[in-house]
Amino acid sequence: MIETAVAYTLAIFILLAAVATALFRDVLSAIVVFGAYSLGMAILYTFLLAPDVAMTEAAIGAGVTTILLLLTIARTTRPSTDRLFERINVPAVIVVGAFVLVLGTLLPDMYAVGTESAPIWGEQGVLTETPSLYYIENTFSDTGAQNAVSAVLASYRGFDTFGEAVVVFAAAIAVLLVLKREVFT
Amino acid sequence: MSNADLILPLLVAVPILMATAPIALGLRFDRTGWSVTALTTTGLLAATAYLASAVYSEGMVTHELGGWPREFGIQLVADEFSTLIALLVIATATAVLAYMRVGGPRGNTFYAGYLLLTGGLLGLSLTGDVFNMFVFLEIVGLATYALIASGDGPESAVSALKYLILGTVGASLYLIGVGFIFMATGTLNMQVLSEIMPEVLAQGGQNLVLMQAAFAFIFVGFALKVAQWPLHTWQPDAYQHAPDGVTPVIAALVSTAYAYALGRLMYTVFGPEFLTSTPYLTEIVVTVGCLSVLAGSTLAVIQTDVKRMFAYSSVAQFGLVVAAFGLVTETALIGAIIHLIGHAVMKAGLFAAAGVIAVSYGARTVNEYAGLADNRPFVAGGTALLLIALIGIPPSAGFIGKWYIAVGSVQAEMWPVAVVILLSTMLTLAYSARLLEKMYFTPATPVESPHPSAPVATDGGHEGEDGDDAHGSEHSDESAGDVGASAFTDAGRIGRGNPEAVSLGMLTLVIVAAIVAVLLGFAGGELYDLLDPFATEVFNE
Amino acid sequence: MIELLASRYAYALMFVLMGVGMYMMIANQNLVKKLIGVNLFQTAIFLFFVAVAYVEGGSAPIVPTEGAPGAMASPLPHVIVLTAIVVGIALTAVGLALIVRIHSEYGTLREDTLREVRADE
Amino acid sequence: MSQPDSYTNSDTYSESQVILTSVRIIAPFTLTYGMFLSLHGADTPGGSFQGGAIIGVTVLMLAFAFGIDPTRKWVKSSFIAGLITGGVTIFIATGLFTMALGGNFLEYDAIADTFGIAHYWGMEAIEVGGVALIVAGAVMTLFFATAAGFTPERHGNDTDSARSGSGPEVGRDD
Amino acid sequence: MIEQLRFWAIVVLLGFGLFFTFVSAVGVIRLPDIYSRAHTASQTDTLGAGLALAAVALALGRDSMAIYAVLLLFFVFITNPTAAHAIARSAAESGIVPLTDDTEVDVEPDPSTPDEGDSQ
Amino acid sequence: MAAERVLVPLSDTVTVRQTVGYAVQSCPGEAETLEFHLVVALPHDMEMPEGQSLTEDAEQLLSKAESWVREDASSTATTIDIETAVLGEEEYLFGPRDYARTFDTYAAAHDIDRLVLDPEYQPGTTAQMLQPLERELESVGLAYDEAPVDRPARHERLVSDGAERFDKMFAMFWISYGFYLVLGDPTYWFDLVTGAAVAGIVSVSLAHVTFSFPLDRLGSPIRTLRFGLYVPYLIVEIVKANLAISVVILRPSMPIAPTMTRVNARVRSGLPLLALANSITLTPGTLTVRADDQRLLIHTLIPSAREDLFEGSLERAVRFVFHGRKGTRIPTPEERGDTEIIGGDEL
Amino acid sequence: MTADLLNDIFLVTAALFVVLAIMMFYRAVAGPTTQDRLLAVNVLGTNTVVILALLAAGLGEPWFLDIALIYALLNFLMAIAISKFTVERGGVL
Repeated sequence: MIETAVAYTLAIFILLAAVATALFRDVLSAIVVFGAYSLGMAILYTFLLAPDVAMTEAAIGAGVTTILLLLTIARTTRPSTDRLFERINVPAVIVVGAFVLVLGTLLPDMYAVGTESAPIWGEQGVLTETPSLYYIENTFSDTGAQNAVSAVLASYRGFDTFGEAVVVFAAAIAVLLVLKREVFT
Repeated sequence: MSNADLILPLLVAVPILMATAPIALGLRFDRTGWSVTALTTTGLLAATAYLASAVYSEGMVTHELGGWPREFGIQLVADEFSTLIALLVIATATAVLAYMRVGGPRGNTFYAGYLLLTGGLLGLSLTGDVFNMFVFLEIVGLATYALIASGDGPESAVSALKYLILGTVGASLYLIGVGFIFMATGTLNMQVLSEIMPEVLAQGGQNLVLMQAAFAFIFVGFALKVAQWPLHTWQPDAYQHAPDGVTPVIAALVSTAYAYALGRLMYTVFGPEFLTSTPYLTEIVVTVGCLSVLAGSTLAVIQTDVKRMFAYSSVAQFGLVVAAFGLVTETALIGAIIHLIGHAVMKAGLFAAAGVIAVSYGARTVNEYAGLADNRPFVAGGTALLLIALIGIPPSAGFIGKWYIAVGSVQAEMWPVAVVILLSTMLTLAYSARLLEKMYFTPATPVESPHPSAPVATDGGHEGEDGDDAHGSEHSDESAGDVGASAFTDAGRIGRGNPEAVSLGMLTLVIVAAIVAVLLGFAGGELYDLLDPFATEVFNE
Repeated sequence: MIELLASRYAYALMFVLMGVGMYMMIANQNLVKKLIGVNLFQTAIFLFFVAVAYVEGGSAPIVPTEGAPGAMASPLPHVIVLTAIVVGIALTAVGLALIVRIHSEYGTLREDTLREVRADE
Repeated sequence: MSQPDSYTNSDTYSESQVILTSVRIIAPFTLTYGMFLSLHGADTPGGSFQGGAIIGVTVLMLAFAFGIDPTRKWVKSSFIAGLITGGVTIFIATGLFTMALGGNFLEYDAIADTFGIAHYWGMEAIEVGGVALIVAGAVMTLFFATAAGFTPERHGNDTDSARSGSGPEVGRDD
Repeated sequence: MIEQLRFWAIVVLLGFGLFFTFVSAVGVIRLPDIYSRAHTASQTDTLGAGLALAAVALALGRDSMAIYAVLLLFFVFITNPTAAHAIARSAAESGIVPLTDDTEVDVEPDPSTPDEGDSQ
Repeated sequence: MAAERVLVPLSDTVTVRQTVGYAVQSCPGEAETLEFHLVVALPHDMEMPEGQSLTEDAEQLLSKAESWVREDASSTATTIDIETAVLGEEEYLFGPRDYARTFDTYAAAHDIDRLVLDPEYQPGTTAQMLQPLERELESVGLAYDEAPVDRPARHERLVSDGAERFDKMFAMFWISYGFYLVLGDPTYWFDLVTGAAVAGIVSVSLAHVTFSFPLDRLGSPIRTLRFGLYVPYLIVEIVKANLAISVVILRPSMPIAPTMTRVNARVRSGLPLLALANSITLTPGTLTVRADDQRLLIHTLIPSAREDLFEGSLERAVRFVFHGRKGTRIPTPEERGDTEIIGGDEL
Repeated sequence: MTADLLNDIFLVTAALFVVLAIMMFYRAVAGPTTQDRLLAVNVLGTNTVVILALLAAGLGEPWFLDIALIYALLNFLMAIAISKFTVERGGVL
């Protein structure tokens, strides 16, 4: 009961922040509010028992993304405005609203948040021995690591992590290529 | 051949490892990128050939990464389909290097990006895990955006950003699809999914609805990535403004790999039974494909910039492939795969030819191609051959793919598809004929090219006409009037462009692509036999 | 209806956030804001995965050294989200570099102005 | 340390003493914490990615307080190149090493069987040696490259090329 | 007995933490200009956060993680005033003129500068 | 004034975009119409082969700049008129004097009040143009305004000098190692080993960044101890002041009296200054806005806080931390005459 | 019993802190200057640290304090970053 209250207030906060980000005309303000959105998201991840994800969001949202966005603004111009918010683009709202409503029809068929009788836990689905169950039961004996997320990341699905590392590498290379620089600093 | 499976991770890891080499060596030496890349791709080509011989003689080869069983780890899979794509990727990547030696962009970071693209494409074609596929989609995407933006013109950055935003949305939609698959089944492995799909179908209900939602997201995501009408808008810009050396790779491989991924997901993960049993599914897929064929071909006809024209032609050809995927018959599937391969070879050749012509003849628009055959007979000949193959005149790569698809559509009793194929052939004929006519039957006009002093090959060509409008001819005429006959040097030969800038490698690439495109037409039956085990397995499961 | 929303609030939030992100991509003329929209769109997907992994009354996926682990959030979606976040930041960084370059070439960040400038050339 | 009195001349922006000093104090802690996180991914939340990002962010923090150019001189280009290429190389080398020992790619049990080292340390090798280095290097690269911006080569090389050679341009390559 | 004491200490600390954070929120909303808002943002909020963190540290008690709560306290107390200073300084640099009235301000006045883009 | 006319000479520089932006922003809003005259002055070598392309470049630049102006001015209500012109096609412009004369003629012809100059303005010539051009413009008598594109900045040195390397690294090593062990488990060998390695890296890389001042082997530990004494005192002050300010804020009438004051502190730069400035900021009612060496600019919210500040008890406490007991014997800032209430616009 | 009660108290406090965060968010939207928004977000950052710590205590997952620590260390980075960017053009970097 109390948990859901926390979650709902968080959801409201996140929604407000997202809408404010979308509507701010001034880019700098939008970036700042997006920072607030990231904060709310990190708390929600934490609340949904994903501390690793929340930590990444913290390091990325508070550290890297915001800084890069700000740097871009500093490197380019920021148009001065007298209006606080963008004018709402009605056709876009209609299109997006329709999109969201169509997606909303999927809601009844999705499994409730936090239920243990979902296919990923081997119930109501086809698989009985699902990876999720296996990881939780065998992580420690297989790998010697307590954090199942780390174990999956580095061992079971090490190739994904390899891809992730390559993505980061590729991003560094891509930025150098785009800006036509040969040195890293 | 027991250890052929060890090649699989090497195919992905080695190009990426070697991508660090130009960077590390770049601290000391200036230009090492090309040699490192050439060495790597050649080695990989040999390895892939070895792998292919294993796969086609003994069947599927898999590699469990980390030694974990496939349910819990990630698996690399080389079956008849993916090996063919891997072979195509690595062969094209090696061949296009011949162009880049002289004509392409240079620099160590560029070659690092090129190797990353190669590694990503190989990973994309070999992976057997739906989420791992997302990771490789994004590696390929990042490398592609970077390579497009490595062009000099300001337009290249704009088109790369457009591609980035739309491509990211496409990949994100795919990721949502993966989420729905995971929610409905709890697993991410393609083979496991293909094994449990019949049960999910039998069970029906909630899980099936989730799978249908997953399919919808994945299909829309890939429609964006493969550039299906009306989500194709990024593609012409990107192809046109990428450096001349990069366009062949991107046009030949990137969309092809995405189309492969779509086919892989549709047939291995969801399976024919799911496709046919879901109401309206095949109809929608076929309609999207056919619309792309018609729209792409029509738009290609009215283009004036040659690279842009070829780009719209790609929209049409991929539409054909998607439509063939939607037919859900064995013949159509094999036809789609063959068309994918043939199209890749033809487009690599055509875009390379466009690059060669831009350098050596200073021509970027259709009108500027006038008199090409007299002045640059080899390139013109190669281009003509490739165009004929693209139209689909037998025996050529273009014909054989279309033929199987048409046969498949008859089998599936979807007659309109056959009509669309015919129509698209007509339209292809229309724009190819325009180009051929200019090249062979229009004498060179004394036109001072808008590129006065031999633009380097890296020029993205942004000054060429870029709209969908037909102003091109007017523009050329105007500049002709402005500058007058000052550039007219010799009676028959036109002194524009810089033939010396074309190396033997660049020319060879065009010629070889043309020859391969024709040979593929003869080899159609053999290709069919090679792919038959895959199709049979998919359909008889 | 209310109960549906209450038990699936994370998914509902995800759909709405996707809508907001999409709106930013469509309606905002400023390129930086478009990119923020892409980012927002992606975070919505991350929320989806994290919500799929969640187990009510469970604990974070850190297994105790001894004793049977109780109910626990699934680690697999967390890994997916971690990787996807990294991919997202990589894409954002490249997009921002492209924007910096576009600005120094054309002197504008607004898409409509950009279209005009390009049409002029 | 003390500056002349013309310091408050409004034309020149000067760093705030307070910000400067707090960054001096915080930086060692963030750096230590970043490395701590990278090394302790296996048993607690967090891991090499977060740790690497925080290591990179430490450099960003210094760059904000001290100015980007001094920081750029302090962090050498070859150092970052070494971080990134070294990270990728260590990651792939670990995988290839396990293959050389007869296992599959990234099968740490091959190391465990041959050398008697626990599976755990194979994971640490790619986490710390691979991901953390790459991420730290990449964060710095992204920051410095974006900060340097793009200097367009105007009009190719036909018209006055001397123009780009003078004046204190904003984002010139060093 | 000790447990009871700890319980009530935690409750009291949380209560005060909540109170000061509430004051800070009210201040951030009600105060008239950026400089005065920075007061509550930096100080009252820091105290509120500090008290709440102290409660957490107390609750975790013998757990080794309690040291984290103490570290958090330490960092919050170093960084928060610096951040407030940085923001106030940035406002000063971009030329936002503080309201320096000695008269009492009882309604929220319209700020003198709508956006700092105009203030050059 | 009904209309304002601004002349903006353009050349293809990195700062041209900012200059145009400034030209738009700097126009006062009262004018009903704004007229922007964007001109490109071509250098003398028109007969050269590239002359044609120069003109084309000029036209391109002008059309770009025109759209920039429209973009920047889109939010203002006034009507904008933009005129573009290419100057110097008929004349021969060789040096700054010619340019200044041309601009003056153009300005006179169009009744222009003001000229906005790009600091990097360089029309085709290779030499730096700005200063001679400014001089010439002055001699011609044309009012000009230099766009403030990039402010020069003064940066601290990142790494202090190499004196007392060992002491700094030693101190850094133990601070880092201690922090690491506090985070981890001091009884686990893995943490002990990796902690030492990490602390080594940190001390090598950051010791000279953190310790910008020479360490005193005896003094520094004592100061740390005295700092320990200072903390409780500070906390008491904070709580007291917080209660005071809570009362003020929660009262519906909110009786605040914001003022700006300048206090010359008698503490050294660096750490002592940080301690003082942050303590001042932490005690409610006072907020350090600027700390340019010893001159602190402080915003105070309520009168009682200001009086506390002027009594200098915090300053004395900080002096106690860094200089010991005898450091506290100092008159209050008010007695020293180091305080001053200033107006808000005097930032 | 007291342990459960204490956990509930922590969670309720966390929820109340979120409500306060929503209150402060008003300032982040209303501005009027960028610094105001920044200030509000900075306060929100501090609040996040507290909320995370409270969740750690309330849900019995002390690892959450790690996340809070990251925020405590990085929160002021955004403040000093923006405070520099808002000053003038990029030259001050």
